[in-house]
Amino acid sequence: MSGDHDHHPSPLGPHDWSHGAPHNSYAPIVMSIGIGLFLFVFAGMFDYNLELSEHEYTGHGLLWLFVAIIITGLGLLIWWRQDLSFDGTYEPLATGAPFRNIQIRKVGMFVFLMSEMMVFTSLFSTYMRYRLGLRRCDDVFADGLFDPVTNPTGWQEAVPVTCFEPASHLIASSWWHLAPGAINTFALIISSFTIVQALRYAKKTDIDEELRRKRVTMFLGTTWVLAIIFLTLKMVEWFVGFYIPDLGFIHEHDIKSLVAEGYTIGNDHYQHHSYVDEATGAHMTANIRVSASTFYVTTGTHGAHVAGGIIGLTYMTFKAWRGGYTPSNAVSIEYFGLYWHFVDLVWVLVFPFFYLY
Amino acid sequence: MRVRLFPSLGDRMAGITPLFDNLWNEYIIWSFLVGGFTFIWLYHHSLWYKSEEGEDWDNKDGIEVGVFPKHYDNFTLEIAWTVLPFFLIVYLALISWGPLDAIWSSAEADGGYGDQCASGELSNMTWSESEGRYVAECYHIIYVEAYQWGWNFDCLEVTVPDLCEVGTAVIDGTPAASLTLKQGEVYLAAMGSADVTHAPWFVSWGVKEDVLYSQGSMDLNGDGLSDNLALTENGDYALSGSIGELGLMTVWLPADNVENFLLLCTEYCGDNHAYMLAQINVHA
Amino acid sequence: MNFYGLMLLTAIEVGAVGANLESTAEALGMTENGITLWILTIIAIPKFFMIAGIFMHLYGDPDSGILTMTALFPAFFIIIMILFIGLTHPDASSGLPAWCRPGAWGL
Amino acid sequence: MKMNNSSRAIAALAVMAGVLLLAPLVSSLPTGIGGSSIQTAGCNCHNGVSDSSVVADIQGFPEQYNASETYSLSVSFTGGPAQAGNANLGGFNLWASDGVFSPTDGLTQLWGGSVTEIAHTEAGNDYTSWALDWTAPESGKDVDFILHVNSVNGDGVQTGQIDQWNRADYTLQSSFGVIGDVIPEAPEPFVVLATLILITLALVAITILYGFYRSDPDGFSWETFSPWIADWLTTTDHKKIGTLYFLAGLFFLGIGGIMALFIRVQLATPGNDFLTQDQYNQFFTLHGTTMIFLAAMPLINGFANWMVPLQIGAPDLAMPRLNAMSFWLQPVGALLIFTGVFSGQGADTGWTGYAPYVVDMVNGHDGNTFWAAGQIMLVASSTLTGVNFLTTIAVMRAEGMGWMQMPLFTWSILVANLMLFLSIPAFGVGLIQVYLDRVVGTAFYDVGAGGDPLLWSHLFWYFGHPEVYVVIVPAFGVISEVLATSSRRSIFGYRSMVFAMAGIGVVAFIVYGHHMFTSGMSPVLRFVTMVTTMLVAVPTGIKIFNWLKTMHGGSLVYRTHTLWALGFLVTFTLGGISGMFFPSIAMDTHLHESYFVVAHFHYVLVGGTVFGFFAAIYYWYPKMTGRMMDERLGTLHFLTAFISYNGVFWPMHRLGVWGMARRHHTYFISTDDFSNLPPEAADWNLFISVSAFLFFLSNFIMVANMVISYLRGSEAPADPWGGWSFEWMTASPPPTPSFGRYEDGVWYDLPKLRDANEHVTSEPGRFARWFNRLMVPDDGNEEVTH
Repeated sequence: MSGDHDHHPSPLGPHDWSHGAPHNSYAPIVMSIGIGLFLFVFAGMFDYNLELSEHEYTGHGLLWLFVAIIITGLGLLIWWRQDLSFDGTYEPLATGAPFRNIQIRKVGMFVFLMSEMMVFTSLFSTYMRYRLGLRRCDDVFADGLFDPVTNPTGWQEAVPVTCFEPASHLIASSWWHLAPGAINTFALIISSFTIVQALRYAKKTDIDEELRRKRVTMFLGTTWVLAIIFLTLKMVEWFVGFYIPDLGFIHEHDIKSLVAEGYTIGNDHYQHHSYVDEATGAHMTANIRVSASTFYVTTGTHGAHVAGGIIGLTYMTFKAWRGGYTPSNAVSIEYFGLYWHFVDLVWVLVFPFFYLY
Repeated sequence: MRVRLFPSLGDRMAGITPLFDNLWNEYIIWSFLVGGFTFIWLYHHSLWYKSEEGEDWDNKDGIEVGVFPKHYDNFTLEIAWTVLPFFLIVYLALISWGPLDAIWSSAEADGGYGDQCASGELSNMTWSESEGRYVAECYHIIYVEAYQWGWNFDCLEVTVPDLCEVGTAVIDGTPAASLTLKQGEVYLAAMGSADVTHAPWFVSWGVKEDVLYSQGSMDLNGDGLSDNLALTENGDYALSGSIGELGLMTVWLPADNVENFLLLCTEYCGDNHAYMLAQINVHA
Repeated sequence: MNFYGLMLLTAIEVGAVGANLESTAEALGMTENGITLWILTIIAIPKFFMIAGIFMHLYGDPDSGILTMTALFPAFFIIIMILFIGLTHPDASSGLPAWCRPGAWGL
Repeated sequence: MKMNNSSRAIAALAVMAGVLLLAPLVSSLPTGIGGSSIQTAGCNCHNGVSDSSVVADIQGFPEQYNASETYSLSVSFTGGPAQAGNANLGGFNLWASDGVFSPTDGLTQLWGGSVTEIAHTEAGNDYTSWALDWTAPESGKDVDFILHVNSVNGDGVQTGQIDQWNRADYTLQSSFGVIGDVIPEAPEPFVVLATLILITLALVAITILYGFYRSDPDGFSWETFSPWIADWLTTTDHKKIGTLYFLAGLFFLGIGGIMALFIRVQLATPGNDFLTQDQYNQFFTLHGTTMIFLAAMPLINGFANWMVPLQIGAPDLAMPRLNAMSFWLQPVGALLIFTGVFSGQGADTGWTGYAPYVVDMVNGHDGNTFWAAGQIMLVASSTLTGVNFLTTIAVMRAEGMGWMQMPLFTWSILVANLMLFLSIPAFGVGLIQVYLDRVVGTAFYDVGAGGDPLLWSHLFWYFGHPEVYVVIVPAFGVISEVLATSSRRSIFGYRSMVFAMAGIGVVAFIVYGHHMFTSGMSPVLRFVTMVTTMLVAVPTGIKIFNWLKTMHGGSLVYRTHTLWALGFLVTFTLGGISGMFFPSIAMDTHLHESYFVVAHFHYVLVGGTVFGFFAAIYYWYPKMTGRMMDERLGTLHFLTAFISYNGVFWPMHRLGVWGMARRHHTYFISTDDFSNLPPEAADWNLFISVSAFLFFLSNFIMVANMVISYLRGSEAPADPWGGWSFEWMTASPPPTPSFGRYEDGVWYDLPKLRDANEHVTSEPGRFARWFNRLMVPDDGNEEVTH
């Protein structure tokens, strides 16, 4: 910006870190506008059909959605461009007790994680309330087929029951259904490991710069790839499904996605393959909209955190590739790592309670 | 006995049901005492210790920029105004706790109103001085359903028209439901909602309770009625299950005075919220 | 080391769900679902500590102590939320236990 | 280089203008945002495009309609594939902007749950003309009609000559004079509101321009203006962001006040129809949301941004760029919240947004979606603010300033942010659930699918109750500073003040259930929250008594901020006492959702928070601008505002006990047929409305005072009032950075706090030794290899 101020680098360009805290930046205002526009346009992309009581995707304003994403992305680019020149010069330490001598940004990251804990606690509370408050579909099915005399509380063909149907009933029903989730668990753990390795190499002072650059880039890149694998498998599990041909030692499997199995937020007559009365062949149908909503939104929020991590990793890999990480600013990787481990930690809870139990 | 501390105010405060009159009076007394104490102190100090800008003043606590001033405290005093209000709070909590049994008694647990009345039986509600509340031999169950934007009543098994009658009234130029009850009887209103959350406010009895839209309030079996109700053999309606099973909200209605008041909705429920009215009549 | 431990524990988790525990459950007088839940919960705890302690450096560094305290700070609020929101059953009108009825204390 | 600056500024303004332009765009649909699909896309079930061969017609319209008169209309069409012998012939949909349709036979039916939309029934499918009645509205507005007809081939599938549809629009004017009087066109409240907002914005813009002009009268040109405005848009300086927050907060305080005035005009007399119910519902919703989230919170953040770094002797906040981010999320979020209003489809749920009404797609307004979306952005903003302030206060205190030497305002901001930060995720998650329920159709609050409306109440109040303490606790901090400084003493019982504040902060999370005593919540929880709510009175009482004792033996100087602090003590004590009535469940069943509640929370939120911040404005204005405020105008402001304020809210207590319900479009005075409110209630309501106008106007004295003092106030010294904390050490206004110099990675000349107390050094106790071991030792700076 104006050259008459030494300490006044451009609000768009790289920062002059040797002069203390960040200076002006266009990133906040641009990103805010982008996010607001996104929420606005996204809400308009669905119509509520009064007759069917259903939400329909209309695609109105898809162009504007891209505009919103681009504006947000521009804001991020400005932010990154200002950060790219960060070489560890301005890394203040805390002064007061109890955090004395700890880097300020590290404390900030832990404080942020406190808020994240509350986010996931809220989601888990929602899940617990519904899971414990509604009857399990299993139990309803166990009541048996309705009969006005012998079994007046039973279920009836073609009358959907409102009950809680955990996704795990479908997912944990076979190894193949569970496979994407299980692989994802390993992918996340491995990625936690690789980010630790990236930090280790970035901190090493006894290796030459080129080697450090390569190693850090490699490990950050691996983490990025694993995160992408995570989201891809999630899409496969939710929407796509997969097919295993007959390989001799493995039999043919056509694994349908959750959506194809009917496990959707709009399904009020869901039918699990086991809900068939053996004697009469009658099917029990269930309204699983609440169950599916809790499942998709909780695991989806976790997925959104992974996606956020991918965005961060993209930039960090780029910075590492440019040789931006040195032992003096390797702590940046550590702070991102904290977030990334936290996402892993949440998965440690989400996986057993949403996928397995 | 309804004791009113401030008769001129009290007659207007018809809203507080007699069960809670004493509570209200007690709170008013303590409010005056605490408020008076605080305000006398406040006015005394703010006038007594007044000084003018520029006047000389005694820097008792060593106030100086960049220096944390001397502590000004007195442990005994601070403990005193922690503990004394605490005792007052404990006392107020205890007296507020008492009447809870009268609100929370449900049909399943005896709450001083006996059991459900047999057909035609009377409650014979009386004021119990020792318990500080109304007691009765039995109670009647009636059904209240809220919808956007109005009320439906049903007398259920209370078939004697003298005890409970449902009709219509014209309020402010618009027709609305009316419910006629008998003085000296206790009613348990089982309440459901047909759409969103509503809350009937029985102003003269000082009670309100949210009614939640629930599975039972829907018409899943397709008989044109909310599933809370079922048709009995003699053509009347009855609850299709126990109140607890149906997840209905309940509220006690001790009809103590002959009066005629409006039933308002007090949980915001949409466009016509303010005009969601019904009329409650209590006859002798 | 930590890493291999985590992999192993996850493998056990997946195995526990797939395995047929009907007979074990019967022997212990529990349902199969219940026993699975117990196994999953018990395994989740060491996994949690391994990630938080070792990957997130909440164990062994000079700043580990105070940062662990920071991370544990919301514990109270989490417990409140789980108790008040997650575990209160919505059906309400008749669920008051005897001990908090004034009548139980002569009031 | 200069050209660059201006182009950037233009680009930034253009983007903002673009976003602003989007808002009216959505209102061009007849039913507002989204609308029903038939209104926007025509009969989408039949064909994508309309066809001119179908001609729609309505017979029976008068030249001009008479108010409340019923007209028989006949809708018909000609052309298209409809011809005798088809199984079906066609259908229609008629929408009117006002009035009431009623079907006359089995061939037509009301449509979409609305009396302003009518369509054919299944039986009506076999006709090409239909008869129906339309009753004109009472007002004199023009009524728009939109008619869609379709002509079908009757085979149910699109073979042969495909189904066709068309649309016709009509506008019907009202006739005046027929019913006796000439009724002028009723003022459209939204237009009035929009006008007022635009005028306010214009005034703000003029003030900004004038401020810029005053800063350098000679250099007034675009070349100097564009970097100046760009600097404000991109700043990360805590003082500038504080000023931005502050201006935004005052702006929305005014907007919220205007909406309150609309409400009061409506309630001035019983049975008033100044606002329709629909408008009334939107106004009280927006009033609550605006005041809490867009006025109180930014004002708090404004002072926190300004004062916290100054008070703890830090050069800036810990993360300045995040700080800018949390500011800019707010105006954009505000824009989203207000988006619905001008299309007539603003949020209408109350600020609590109770489920399941908030996800009601039929009766609830489309604006509810944007209300949730805007709030999500505010949640994000608050989270970032929380991270920033908690970190800053924990790690950047000046040397010598332990936790127990922090100024009380900083303590209050710490406690408030901690509460906000830990509770707002629950609200955020609830809002995301509502947003998704409304947009993509998840079923969190769909009772039909097993959703639980109480879940929202829980998530909302888990946040909502700490939130109301969040807005009051900073006012506690301000009053502590102001009273101590004005009495020229240190605050009485500093330590118990801190513990009381922290106690309030922790208990806030347990008491939230008292908002749901009558909501069918678990009785155990009701009992627990009843007892804990009563306990809140203890720490609050400690604070009040400590403030009173602070004056003891001091030499109290009456300045404007002292007056406001004393006024705060009066109103807050009254509000606190009336608050004691609610935890008593037996009384709460009557008082809940009545005007007694309205009176109570306005006593604590206006009499507490707003008065506290008025005190703060008079107290810190000299520090922020370098100019003294006018004391005479200040005293006048206090007297007028304090009296009219009590005139507004004191009578509401009694109205509530009488039985006047909150959030009601009107109220009912007893008649011979029924009893409700006594006749005096109408007089009191009129009195309240008049007082409300006086209260609103009296605050302009302060605005005028601020502007006048900024222009011609006398120069302020560094420490005009005689306070002790660090903010009085720097110049007025403070330089940038506020303290110290940064050179080669090190800060120099940061302030150090001395302590007038003699500290008795004693062996640390067991707990202190344990805690000290947790901390990083001074020589442990070297990172251990991992």
